[in-house]
Amino acid sequence: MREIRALVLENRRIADEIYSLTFAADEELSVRPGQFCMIGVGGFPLRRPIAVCKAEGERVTVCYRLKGNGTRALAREYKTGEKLSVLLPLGNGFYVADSEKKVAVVGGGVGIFPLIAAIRAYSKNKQVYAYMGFRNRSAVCMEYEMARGEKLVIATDDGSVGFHGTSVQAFMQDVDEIRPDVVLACGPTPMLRALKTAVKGRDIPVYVSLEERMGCGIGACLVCVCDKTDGAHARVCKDGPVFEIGDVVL
Amino acid sequence: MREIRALVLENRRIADEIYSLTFAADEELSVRPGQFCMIGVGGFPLRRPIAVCKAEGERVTVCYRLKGNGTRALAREYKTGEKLSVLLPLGNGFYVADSEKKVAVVGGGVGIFPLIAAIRAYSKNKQVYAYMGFRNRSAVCMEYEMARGEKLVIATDDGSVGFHGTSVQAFMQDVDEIRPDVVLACGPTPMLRALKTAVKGRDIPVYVSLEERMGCGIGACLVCVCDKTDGAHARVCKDGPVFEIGDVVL
Amino acid sequence: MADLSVTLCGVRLKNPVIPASGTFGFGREFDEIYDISCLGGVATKGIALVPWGGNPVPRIAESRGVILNAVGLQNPGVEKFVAEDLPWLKSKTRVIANVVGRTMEDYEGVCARLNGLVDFLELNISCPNVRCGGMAFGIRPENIEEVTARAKAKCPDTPLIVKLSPNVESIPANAQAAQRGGADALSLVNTFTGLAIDIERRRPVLANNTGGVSGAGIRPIAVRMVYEAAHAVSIPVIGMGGITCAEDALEFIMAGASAVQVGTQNFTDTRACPKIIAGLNEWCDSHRVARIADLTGTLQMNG
Amino acid sequence: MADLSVTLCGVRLKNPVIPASGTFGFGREFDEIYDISCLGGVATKGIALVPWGGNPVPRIAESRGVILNAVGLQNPGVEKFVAEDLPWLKSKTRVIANVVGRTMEDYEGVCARLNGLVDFLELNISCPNVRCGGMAFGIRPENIEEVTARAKAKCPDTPLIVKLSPNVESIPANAQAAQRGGADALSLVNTFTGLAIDIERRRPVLANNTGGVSGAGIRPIAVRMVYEAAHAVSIPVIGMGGITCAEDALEFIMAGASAVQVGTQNFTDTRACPKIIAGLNEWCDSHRVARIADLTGTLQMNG
Ligand SMILES: Cc1cc2nc3c(=O)[nH]c(=O)nc-3n(C[C@H](O)[C@H](O)[C@H](O)COP(=O)(O)OP(=O)(O)OC[C@H]3O[C@@H](n4cnc5c(N)ncnc54)[C@H](O)[C@@H]3O)c2cc1C
Ligand SMILES: Cc1cc2nc3c(=O)[nH]c(=O)nc-3n(C[C@H](O)[C@H](O)[C@H](O)COP(=O)(O)OP(=O)(O)OC[C@H]3O[C@@H](n4cnc5c(N)ncnc54)[C@H](O)[C@@H]3O)c2cc1C
Ligand SMILES: Cc1cc2nc3c(=O)[nH]c(=O)nc-3n(C[C@H](O)[C@H](O)[C@H](O)COP(=O)(O)O)c2cc1C
Ligand SMILES: Cc1cc2nc3c(=O)[nH]c(=O)nc-3n(C[C@H](O)[C@H](O)[C@H](O)COP(=O)(O)O)c2cc1C
Ligand code: FES
Ligand code: FES
Repeated sequence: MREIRALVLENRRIADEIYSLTFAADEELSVRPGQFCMIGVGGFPLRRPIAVCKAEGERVTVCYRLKGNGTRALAREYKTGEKLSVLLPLGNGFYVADSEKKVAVVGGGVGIFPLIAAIRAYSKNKQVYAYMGFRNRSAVCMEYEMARGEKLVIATDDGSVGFHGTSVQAFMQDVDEIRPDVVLACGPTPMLRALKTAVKGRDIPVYVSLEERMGCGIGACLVCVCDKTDGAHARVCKDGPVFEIGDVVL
Repeated sequence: MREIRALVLENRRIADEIYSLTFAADEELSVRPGQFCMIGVGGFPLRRPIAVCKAEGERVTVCYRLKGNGTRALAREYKTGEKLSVLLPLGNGFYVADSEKKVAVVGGGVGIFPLIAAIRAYSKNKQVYAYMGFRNRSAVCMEYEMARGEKLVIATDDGSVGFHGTSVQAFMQDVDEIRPDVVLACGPTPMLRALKTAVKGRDIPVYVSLEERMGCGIGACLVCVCDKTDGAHARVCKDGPVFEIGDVVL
Repeated sequence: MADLSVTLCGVRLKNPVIPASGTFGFGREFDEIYDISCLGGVATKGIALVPWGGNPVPRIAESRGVILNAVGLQNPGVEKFVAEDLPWLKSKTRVIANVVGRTMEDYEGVCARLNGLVDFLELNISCPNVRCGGMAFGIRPENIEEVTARAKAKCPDTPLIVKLSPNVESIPANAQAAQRGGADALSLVNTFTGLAIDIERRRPVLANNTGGVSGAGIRPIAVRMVYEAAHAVSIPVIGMGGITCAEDALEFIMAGASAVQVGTQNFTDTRACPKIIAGLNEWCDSHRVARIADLTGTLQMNG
Repeated sequence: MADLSVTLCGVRLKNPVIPASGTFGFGREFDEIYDISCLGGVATKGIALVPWGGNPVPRIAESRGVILNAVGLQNPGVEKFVAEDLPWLKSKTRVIANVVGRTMEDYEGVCARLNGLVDFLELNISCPNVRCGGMAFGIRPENIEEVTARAKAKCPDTPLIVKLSPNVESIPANAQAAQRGGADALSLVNTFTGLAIDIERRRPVLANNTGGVSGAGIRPIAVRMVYEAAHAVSIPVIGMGGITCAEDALEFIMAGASAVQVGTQNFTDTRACPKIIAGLNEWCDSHRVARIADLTGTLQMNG
């Protein structure tokens, strides 16, 4: 967990409203899949939490969708050569045991980006099955990265490419065939809820990465809490963002 | 008086803490010497008033000293190719009658910049004598522009170049010899006061350009007033910035 | 093209966007930049019974996201306004005459003089810059009720807007006091009292020491106050405080404002008001809102 | 190297910079970023007698130059603090334990439990987020005096700081009430109550509807209030509200603060506090100020 002044190497549009930003830290970083960073955008009091997509040596790539003023300013004002204040690596990241060999990843919306880090990491010595949902054809990006595993199914809400439906639906069509040892998921809460319902009764560990508005990003301010099923609160930024699906109230 | 989105053509350091900024309007502008503009700096609620140094066709040059956060941001963030919101031309500008053939200009600090516009304009068909004061050698700039007239005396507080003393002192050494028809002056208030005292009793019209903090820059908000000797208030942005030295309380 | 018109106290404005008092003079200078007849109305610089000189300079300071001003209600007096500015301004748009005073009689005098001549009177009982008058009337409910009642008695033919100060304990109590006093509408917020220090000189930046804080940084506080006022009274409310764009204006409208005023942003962007009007029109069109008046008070609180 | 140390109520801090309550937890997480023993002290997250759950999410929103929060005083309760956090935090720096409560008895209980164990107690009677306790005590002078007196009776061995709300009519009156009640020091400002609206959903952004406004945009208002408080009482004052850099901190110090707290800026820049400490040192050196304590209250008003 460090605060760095990173150098922007590239910050470019890769799909409809989606940008890919690569920056260099001053030294090599060790980032686990599912961890995120908090990016400072000049003039905005709050940093923006963004998942790490790729981390190699001192280079880090994140992908972000233009949502409000902060991400728009990030796309507009941080060109190659600019400096960026980044806090990273944050959060726990995904957990996959050595014994778990078949990993299914199920993503939707901006939730696909932390999963790309997981695909990169686990496809080295495990079988990774990826189910990735997009609104439509023009939102699809990073197929090359997503296709590193055993299988990639792209799902679109309008059927304009790949499976016509959600990534959860696509995954549930395959689940009995692939029999994954573990499922990693990230996406909008309704998607995660649908997944929870869909896998109920099956004995597969499912880890979900949550999103919540953040203040500090490091666990100090209690802004980003989620409810745990045992009644306690957990901090998404520090205790998460990854939780066992049964442990949190979605 | 228009609000334009100007294109930055050049914005570079020309002396110690002094920058020269040239921008292009979307059409030809007609600016009188002594008029100024209000430059919007992104993220700052108030525009910065800066005198026009040079206006040719649709090109305008201003020079500014780094003072606080606004001028610093202007120097840092507005490189060639950036867009700039500018309100101009503002204020009354200098007034020199056709019959007035000998013009003395006396400037100090950032007050030299509006006088450069005057030198440019009046040296075409009048004799211009320029007395320009600087802190020291490293602050001196734009000599080429200032030397267009009959005479240029550069004065420095530390004598590191030219006359050792103030521009008012330099001017007063020459005044009886050149016998100017009119004096145009701009600089810090103590300098203008010294000038007022120095020329007292002589029958030379003296016009001074004043500085005051501004809100609107166009005469609407009454933020920028100065006291007139008749007891009334005048707006520096609209009724000025140029006043007959006897009309205002310095 | 959505219908942007709003009707306040029976007076129709072509749109809900009004430059705020003190930032727009009497409109002449801005009219050199754009035709001000596009505006819903103009809130004039504060007008007193007799000319006032105002405070010494510097009268303005800047801080992050906000400015401070201490103009101190310099103004040419009501007679000059009636003679020189009113006819022209009336020919352009709706006139909201902002009224300032040091005593009850000052307020009464200006209201009596302008009764029937302007579209609205706006009682500035909240300006923090004048030591005697301004501050005192706008803080306590009992004073607000009294000054409102006495002013209203002098302007039976013109709707009276009471402009509330944010430097108070309870906006709802003050809003209700104004309504009880006979106000036809409310406007808020006026500026917050602030202090900016020049640390090199170890002195306040403003010659007046303190000044009124306005601009984007105060917006969430102002929106909360407008919500509270609108839910405490049955008369219309005009919202302001840090509006920079159409989206900001919509926050105030949804919180309960029937119209909005734009102050500081006129300095940041001389064309702020026409841009906000255009933005409101676009937003309504893209959100299929036929009449902007239908948006007032549509905020739903979370359960 | 200037002498940055300050002494408050007889307790020496190595410098006047303290992260503000609620933005810094109990210091452990920030200590992973930098060694927090460089700080003058740490104001802890608000501590209650028993654990509290806080408000639903979202708990934070952003606006121009300010943020809004409605964390709602989630905390682990005083016993857990004493057992798990206090020993570690004490080993690092001065501990200012921020105390929250819903009733008089809550405040008394926490003060009694922490008496003698911490360097300061800071009574948060001003947090606008908790419907019952918080708001009520911090607004009216009579309530402030009572809660202060009752709390002070329980913590005779530990200096008691009363933290004032800015959502009030008169800071001087409230500051004096706290002093009469026996406060050993004051801190201000807590957050302003604000409302941010998501115009697409026509709902407040925060689940709690309103939230506390903090950050750079409120600074000039906060500086004014600190000036007023410091000139109304004879006890030391800790200033805060929108401090982002050493120069901002110096405004508060010159206005009368003996120390400062830094809140929101910890989010914007995780290393804000050490940078401010370094900046104060540089400023003092370049301005030949030997002891920062000499700068407190050095503001000269304009004539
Ligand atoms: C752990 C984590 C990882 C994330 N990874 C990615 C990613 O890889 N790519 C991506 O495009 N987005 C990601 N997001 C969502 C991203 O943080 C928001 O889209 C972004 O903050 C929006 O900022 P804005 O200024 O554009 O929007 P605005 O709505 O203007 O933001 C206002 C405030 O709300 C916060 N906010 C708004 N939406 C969200 C949200 N969904 N989650 C958290 N905070 C929000 C902002 O951070 C800011 O503080 C992630 C969120 C979290 C919590
Ligand atoms: C008519 C006129 C013409 C000017 N021409 C020039 C010029 O050609 N070159 C040049 O370098 N400077 C000129 N100035 C001064 C220039 O406006 C200030 O130096 C500049 O505004 C400082 O901004 P800042 O953000 O760096 O300083 P800050 O101190 O951070 O500014 C804070 C606020 O105070 C205002 N302010 C501070 N100093 C002055 C000042 N001396 N005059 C007016 N407002 C001030 C700023 O505009 C801003 O609103 C002129 C001023 C006026 C009124
Ligand atoms: C320079 C200036 C002068 C002002 N003069 C007046 C005034 O004469 N009467 C008045 O009622 N309000 C006055 N105000 C307050 C504004 O009308 C408005 O209430 C306040 O600025 C908040 O809106 P804003 O944040 O959009 O600026 C003045 C504000 C500024 C900035
Ligand atoms: C997320 C957050 C949580 C806060 N929690 C507390 C708290 O528990 N107790 C308290 O007294 N103040 C709390 N505050 C208020 C701060 O301590 C401080 O008074 C305020 O934020 C103003 O300072 P700033 O502008 O530097 O942030 C909180 C502020 C924020 C932003
Ligand atoms: S964002 Fe501060 S605790 Fe998670
Ligand atoms: S700056 Fe507004 S009148 Fe001059």
